[in-house]
Amino acid sequence: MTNPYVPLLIMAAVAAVMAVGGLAASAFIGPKRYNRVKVANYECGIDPTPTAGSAGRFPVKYYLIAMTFIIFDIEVVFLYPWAVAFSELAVFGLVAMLTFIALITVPYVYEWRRGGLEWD
Amino acid sequence: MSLVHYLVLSGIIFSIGATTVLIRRNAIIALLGVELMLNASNLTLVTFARLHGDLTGQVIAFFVMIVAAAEVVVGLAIIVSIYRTRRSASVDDASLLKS
Amino acid sequence: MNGVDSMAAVPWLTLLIVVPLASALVLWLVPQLHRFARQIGLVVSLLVLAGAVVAAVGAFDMGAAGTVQLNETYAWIPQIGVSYAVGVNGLGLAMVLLAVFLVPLVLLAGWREQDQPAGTAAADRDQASVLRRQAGFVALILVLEALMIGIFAARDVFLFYVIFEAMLLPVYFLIGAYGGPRRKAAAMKFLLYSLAGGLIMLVGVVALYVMGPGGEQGFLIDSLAGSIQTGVWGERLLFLSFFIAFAIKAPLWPVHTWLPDTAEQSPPGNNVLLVGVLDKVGTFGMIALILPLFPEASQWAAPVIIVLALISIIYGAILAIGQRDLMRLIAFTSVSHFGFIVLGIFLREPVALTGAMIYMVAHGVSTAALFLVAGFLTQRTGSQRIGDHAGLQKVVPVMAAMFLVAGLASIALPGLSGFIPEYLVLVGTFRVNLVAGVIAVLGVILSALYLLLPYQRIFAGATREGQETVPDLTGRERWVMAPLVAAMLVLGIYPAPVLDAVRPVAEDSAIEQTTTFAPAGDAATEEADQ
Amino acid sequence: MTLGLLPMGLGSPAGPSADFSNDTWWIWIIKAVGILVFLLLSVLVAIWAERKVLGKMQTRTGPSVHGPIGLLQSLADALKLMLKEDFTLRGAHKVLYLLAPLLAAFTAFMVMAVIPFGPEVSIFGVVTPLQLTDMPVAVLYILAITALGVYGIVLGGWASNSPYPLLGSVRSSAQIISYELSMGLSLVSVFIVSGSLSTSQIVSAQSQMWWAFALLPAFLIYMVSMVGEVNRLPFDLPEAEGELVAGHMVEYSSMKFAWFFLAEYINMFNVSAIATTLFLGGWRAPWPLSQINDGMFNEGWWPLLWFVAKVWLFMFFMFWLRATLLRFRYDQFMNLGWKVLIPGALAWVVAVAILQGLQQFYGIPLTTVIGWIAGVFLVIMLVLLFWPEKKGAEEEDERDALPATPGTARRGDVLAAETEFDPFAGGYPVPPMPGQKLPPSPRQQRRERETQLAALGTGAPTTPEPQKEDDDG
Amino acid sequence: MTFNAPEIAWGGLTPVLIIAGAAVLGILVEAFVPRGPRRTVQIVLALGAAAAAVVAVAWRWTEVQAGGAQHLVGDRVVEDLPGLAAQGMIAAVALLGILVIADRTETGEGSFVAQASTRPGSPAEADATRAGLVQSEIFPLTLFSVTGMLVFVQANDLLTLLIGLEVLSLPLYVLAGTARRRRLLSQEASMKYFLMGAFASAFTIFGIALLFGYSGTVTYEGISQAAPATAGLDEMFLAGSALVIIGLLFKLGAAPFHAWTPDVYTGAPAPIIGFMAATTKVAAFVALMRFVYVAVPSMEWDVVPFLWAVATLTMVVGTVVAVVQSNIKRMLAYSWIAHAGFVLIGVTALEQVAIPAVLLYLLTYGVATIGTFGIMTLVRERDAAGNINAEATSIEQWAGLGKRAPWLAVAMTIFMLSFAGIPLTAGFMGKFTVFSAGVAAGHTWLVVLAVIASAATAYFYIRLVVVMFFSEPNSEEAAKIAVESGVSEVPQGDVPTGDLELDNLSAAGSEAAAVARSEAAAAANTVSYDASGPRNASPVAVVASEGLTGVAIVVTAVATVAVGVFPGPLMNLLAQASAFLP
Repeated sequence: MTNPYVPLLIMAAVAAVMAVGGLAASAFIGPKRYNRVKVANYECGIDPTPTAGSAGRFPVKYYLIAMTFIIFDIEVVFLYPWAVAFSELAVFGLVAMLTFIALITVPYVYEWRRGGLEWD
Repeated sequence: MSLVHYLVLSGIIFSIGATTVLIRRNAIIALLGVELMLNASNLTLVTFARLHGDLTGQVIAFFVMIVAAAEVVVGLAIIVSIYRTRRSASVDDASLLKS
Repeated sequence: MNGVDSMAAVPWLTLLIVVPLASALVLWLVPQLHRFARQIGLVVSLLVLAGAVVAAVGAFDMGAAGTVQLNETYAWIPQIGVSYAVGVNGLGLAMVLLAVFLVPLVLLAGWREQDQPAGTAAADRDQASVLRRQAGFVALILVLEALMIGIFAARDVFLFYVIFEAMLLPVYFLIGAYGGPRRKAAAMKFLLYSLAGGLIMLVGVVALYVMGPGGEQGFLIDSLAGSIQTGVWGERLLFLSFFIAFAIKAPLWPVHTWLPDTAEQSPPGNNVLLVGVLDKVGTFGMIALILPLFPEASQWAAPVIIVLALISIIYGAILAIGQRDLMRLIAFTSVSHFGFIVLGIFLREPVALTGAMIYMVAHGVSTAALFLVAGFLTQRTGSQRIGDHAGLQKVVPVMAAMFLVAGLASIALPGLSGFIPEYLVLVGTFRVNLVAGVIAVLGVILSALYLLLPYQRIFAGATREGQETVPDLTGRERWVMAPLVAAMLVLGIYPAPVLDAVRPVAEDSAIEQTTTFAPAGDAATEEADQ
Repeated sequence: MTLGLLPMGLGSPAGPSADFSNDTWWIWIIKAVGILVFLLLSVLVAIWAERKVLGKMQTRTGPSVHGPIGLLQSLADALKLMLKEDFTLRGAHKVLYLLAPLLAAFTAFMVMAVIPFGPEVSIFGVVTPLQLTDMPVAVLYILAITALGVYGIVLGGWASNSPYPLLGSVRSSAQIISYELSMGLSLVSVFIVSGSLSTSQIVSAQSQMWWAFALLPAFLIYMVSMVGEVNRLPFDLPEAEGELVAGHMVEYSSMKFAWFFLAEYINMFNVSAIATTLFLGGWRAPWPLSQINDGMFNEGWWPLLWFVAKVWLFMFFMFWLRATLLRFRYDQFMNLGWKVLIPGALAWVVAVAILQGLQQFYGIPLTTVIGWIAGVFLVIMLVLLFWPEKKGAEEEDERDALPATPGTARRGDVLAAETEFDPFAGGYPVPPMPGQKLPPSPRQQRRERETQLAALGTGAPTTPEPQKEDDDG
Repeated sequence: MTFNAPEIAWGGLTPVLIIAGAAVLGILVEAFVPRGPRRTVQIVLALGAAAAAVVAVAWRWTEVQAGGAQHLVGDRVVEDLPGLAAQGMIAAVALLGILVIADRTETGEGSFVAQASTRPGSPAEADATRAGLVQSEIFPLTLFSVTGMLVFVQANDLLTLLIGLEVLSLPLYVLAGTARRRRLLSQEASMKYFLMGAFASAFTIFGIALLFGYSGTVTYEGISQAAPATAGLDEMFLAGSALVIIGLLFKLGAAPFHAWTPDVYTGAPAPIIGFMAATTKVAAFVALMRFVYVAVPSMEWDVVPFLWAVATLTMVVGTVVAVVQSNIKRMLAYSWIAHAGFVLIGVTALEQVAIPAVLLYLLTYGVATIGTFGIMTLVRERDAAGNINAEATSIEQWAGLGKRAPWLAVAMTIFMLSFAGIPLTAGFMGKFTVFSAGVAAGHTWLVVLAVIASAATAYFYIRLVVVMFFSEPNSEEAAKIAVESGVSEVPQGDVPTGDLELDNLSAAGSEAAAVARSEAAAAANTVSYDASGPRNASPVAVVASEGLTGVAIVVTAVATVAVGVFPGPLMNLLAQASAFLP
């Protein structure tokens, strides 16, 4: 069997050409009429608030989501190989994974109960 | 492309990560440096797993990912809390402990 | 079973150790007893003295003074071969007796010393804290007594080391809590020196453990002697580790510098025990540990040590002459005296060794007397500086007399305690090495200067203004001095008991050397001769 | 039927079942370009179709001017976008600003590479499956690429250095990571029963039974999270027009905007295709058709038709949703993801694993297990039926203990009932919290007074009567 | 490709399971038990688990004595006597540590912040404090950390080592940031600890990767067998071992990987440091020894000189820097570094007798550390208004403690003497045995260096004793400090001061002070001055423990003395633990 990733590379190349080509084409075709207002931030037409430095900040709540996400992402990372090898790992795998899920559930329950999953 | 290349690559990435931790003062960047180091380790592990025809390396890579994730969670929590206090994530700004 | 046997069956040494220790503990734990701390201390120390005398007379076979008697051996930490093994030979007994003899005197001498607290804080100015200070003082002295007995009786190197280190603490607290204005620094200096010495010794102890015979009693001096598995240099290094510790303790030039500073700041009572007894641990250790354990190495090092000892003698004497502080002066005289003792020990000559042993006892008594008198004096005048006193002879004749007697004993006036040991050491020295003998004699001459000059300055001449009303020794103080003077006289006129006790020990040690290491011994002697 | 749940359960983890051994480089290029063309065309059609469908559902025409029944409308839009001025925002992070749309489009294109469009066909004499490639970890690849797509949105919003895009990107990333979890979890049961992560293998595992039926809960969860993943209504918070204008795309124009827009629609196709592959039997013909003529419709080019039809089924479903549902509030949306979908998916995985385990490792037939479960369930229900109801479950929450400071009141706080409503809490006009009563507006008060005056005919104020019916206008 | 489920000897995992189960249970307790009894439940749970773990270890000990060492999970985890000894020590010390952690002292507030998530100085923090919230998560976190340690010492496989390392470290990073007072410092400590820890574990992981690449396996036995077989890749093996060892050395705080130690010791809450310092070291040293003894014995000629260098540097750095510290916590931190150097001597001995020696040293150190930091939680700063603040960490502040709290001072003295290695304390026995192992291995020069260093360490330990017993608190200075702190710092908590142990406030005085405090900080200054007189102007207060810390201090002090005087039974016990299961 040939390496299945080679077609993927070809696909990637084609997709990249497409994506870059589209941008390049529009850059060539499109008009160039510079305007100070045009390149200013859009804030519903009012004068943009001056933003300091590079960019605004992600709110803290976002990090909370990210952290919780990571925990479950890890779970998924382990679940996939196990699911694929479910038959082979047999009872041992099943019990181990149930334990694992239970252990992941504990902090989930904790977070829920303690208001970590309240969004507002 | 021989396996050595992968090792060299991972060595380079590891060094970049380590350098980042050592010279960048922003805690989050430093954390990223650590992540880079971990990823270099993962690359090494997977390469060797391939070399030895032994999945152990890949399994360890899984665990390293877990470790990385756990570290990110804990580290991010710590850094966010300190950031909220000081409005800065710089390691140097947090220097009350310098003697 | 006859009387002696039943007497010997009593664990005398353990009793002597436990009684003061337990009393100290009780005293410390029960605040209600603080009011009677001094009385309790005195009673206990007298009891211990009585016990020691009874043991010495009743249980100790003076005929076999060369052997270790009153033995008690219990397993302590069998895992590393440590046992609680105590027992004394003639020398040990003499030292134990010296210690228990001095403790009641120290307590008595310091009877009023803690009446005025040294602290400045308001909290200290109440009665309870004064009582607490008194109780603390007594308790520490008692603990020290127990440890002194323990260390002179220890037959186990580990036990010896443990007590060696543990002894630092009471002394340290005595200096730190009851000393002069710069007591903290002095205490620290004392502690660091001693600790450094002790830790160097620890290396030796550790090495002994590793290289020794092992077994459940591997740390007994008897098991160790002659069975240390090590090469020539190993033995020499081991020797050094012990010797440095003892030299610091002794104190031998050039590691003596802690003694003057400590003595200057330390309370007189503590000085008595520190210089009179504790420092003898160094020389005692040389005799009891170094000579039997590292015979070859001690021969190897003997020339250097003899030189050091001679330097000590001369250096101590010269510096003593230049001192302005009375306590420092006495401390430096002790450096000189310790030079004699170490000289006697490392000449490896039975007569000199006997002399050194008696010297230890005699010096203990005379220095104790000197420190006590100096303490009485400085307590009255509030100054330790020699120059602050003058012409006190007329004001305090008894004190002057006491000082003179003690001083003369110290500089080995015939008929007083110092003479016989110094004579024996000198005789031994001349037998071995003429040059060394000459230098040592030089030290004797200098000693006359360093004691007579201060006497002259303090007591002779016109009385200094303001010192006309200095009171003479009180009854209590005279009672303190009387036994000391008696002891000095007895040792000077009739030293036979002590001589009998230590001579076998000295001969044993000396014989041991000559028999075991005869060839090397000759070579070393030749070296020393040159 | 129930017993047929696990046809492929046994055996070792399977790799791709499709055979790519005949493929050559030009076949790959043909397939790759084909996928690209298919996607672009589909998007054009989809945009038109969406507008048409929405139009019909809202009883209006939708696009009708360009081309027959307005078919060329999207093409015209696309051309217009291409001809627009392409500018770079001042203050933007140049590289990332440019990279973001590229990334979005690129990742969108890439997903289809491992989707099986059909069985083996002959292309210019080469027998090859209608699938660019497949690998043992194909689904993982899809998830990875999708995850990468988030960067397009996040970076786009961030690099613009502008408030609306930033908010949009934050919301978007929060949303996507929240829904990715339930999506990923819902797939686990598929893998358990298929025994593979390879798409072609998963499709062939569904030859007897579509997982959509056997694993219905997982399918439902996937459907919901799929909509969440692609930021469609009712989950289109990142680009909620009313709030954020267009979210991360606000500061983009011309082709950059087009790529974002395109990526969004392609992603719709992607998730639909994944759903088709994993749950609806992929390219396999639906049941009655699959039986015709010994599976004639499962061979040759026919399956392409079924596949496209199924994908469009999902597309229509999404159009339909858009026409039907309102946008969720942020907290409702997150609650749905975190408190319903994730635990649901998790519980489902556990259930499937246990059932499968019992059946596979202990030989206990599924019917028996389900019978037992039903029995236990029945008993529990009976008990609950006669259980005395508990009076008001007490909520114990960490912040109950915190004394409420005005203006920081939060949902669920009991304080709301007794605190006075402050219309300008925190300096901004705010609506009343649950339990707080809105005081009558000044205008209403005036009107009340006027009516009373009118009713009494005097100027003397008397006890005010509660007014209810006078402001129904 | 078939999968063989590993044999799991569940019995051997009992201690780990107990602690881990209790930790998980603790999380559930957090989630479901109402706030009122929550803290009590957590304390009972944590203490019970630690005690049960001790019992379980004892049971396993007898089992292993009878049945021999065994592999527990495949060959990833081994159960042998050194590992069990370490587990027992960790569990026992953790038990004591939890006692200290649980104690809130009579001020009613522990060393831990009410809500770690609140911003220091924010209204939310004040709210949380006023509401008396308790961050009772510290107990499960502690238990998780203990879980990691228990695994760490039994790890026979680099992967298990890694897992143990992380499980033990991560909770500690968080715990370090939970101090109630000086929160900025605490957070900073937490961040530094985390960054350095993550950095070090990255090294470990890379080392693991290299070792795996070299030997194709990650079990210690496998690595040791592969070592002589594979030629030409020695550099990789060397680098891998070195990196793994570096990661472990970091945990130990051995120089030059010690940079985090002083900061963390200074910033983290005292009970946590006590717990951490005592237990982590046991875990890390045993793991290090197992790695060095079992996995890379063939590298002796490369590893041992490396460890020599580290030990030397560690001793020198620790000692020299500690001498100039005036902050007790920092002093203890550097002194620990020096201790780590001493223990490393035992590790470098590469002899089986070194194992019990190192264990003994670690136990004695750990016990004394718990006690020391237990005492530190009781000696607090006080502002002029009488509010009890953070721990008094400046050495000057401890002046006169011997008079005001003689028992505490005595206990502290015992611990300091034990640290200094004075005979008749446990620390001496530890030093003695470790040095013996060093000499037996022929590293006499290292021992000599260590002895010199420990003479120097004795200096600063004894200095604290001097300060406690022989120094008078400088009243004028103290008053000045009190005034300044009172003016500059608005009292944070509203702690009742009337019930301080050695506080002679009259009832009226305390009332007056309380009233004044509620009115204005400035007014409080004057009133409390008038009421309590100059003696209370001292900036240091000794608060009484709720009992738990007291128990811990008494137990540790008694144990320190008892082991010092009669080390026999303990040494007998540990002497059995003289062989890793290879």
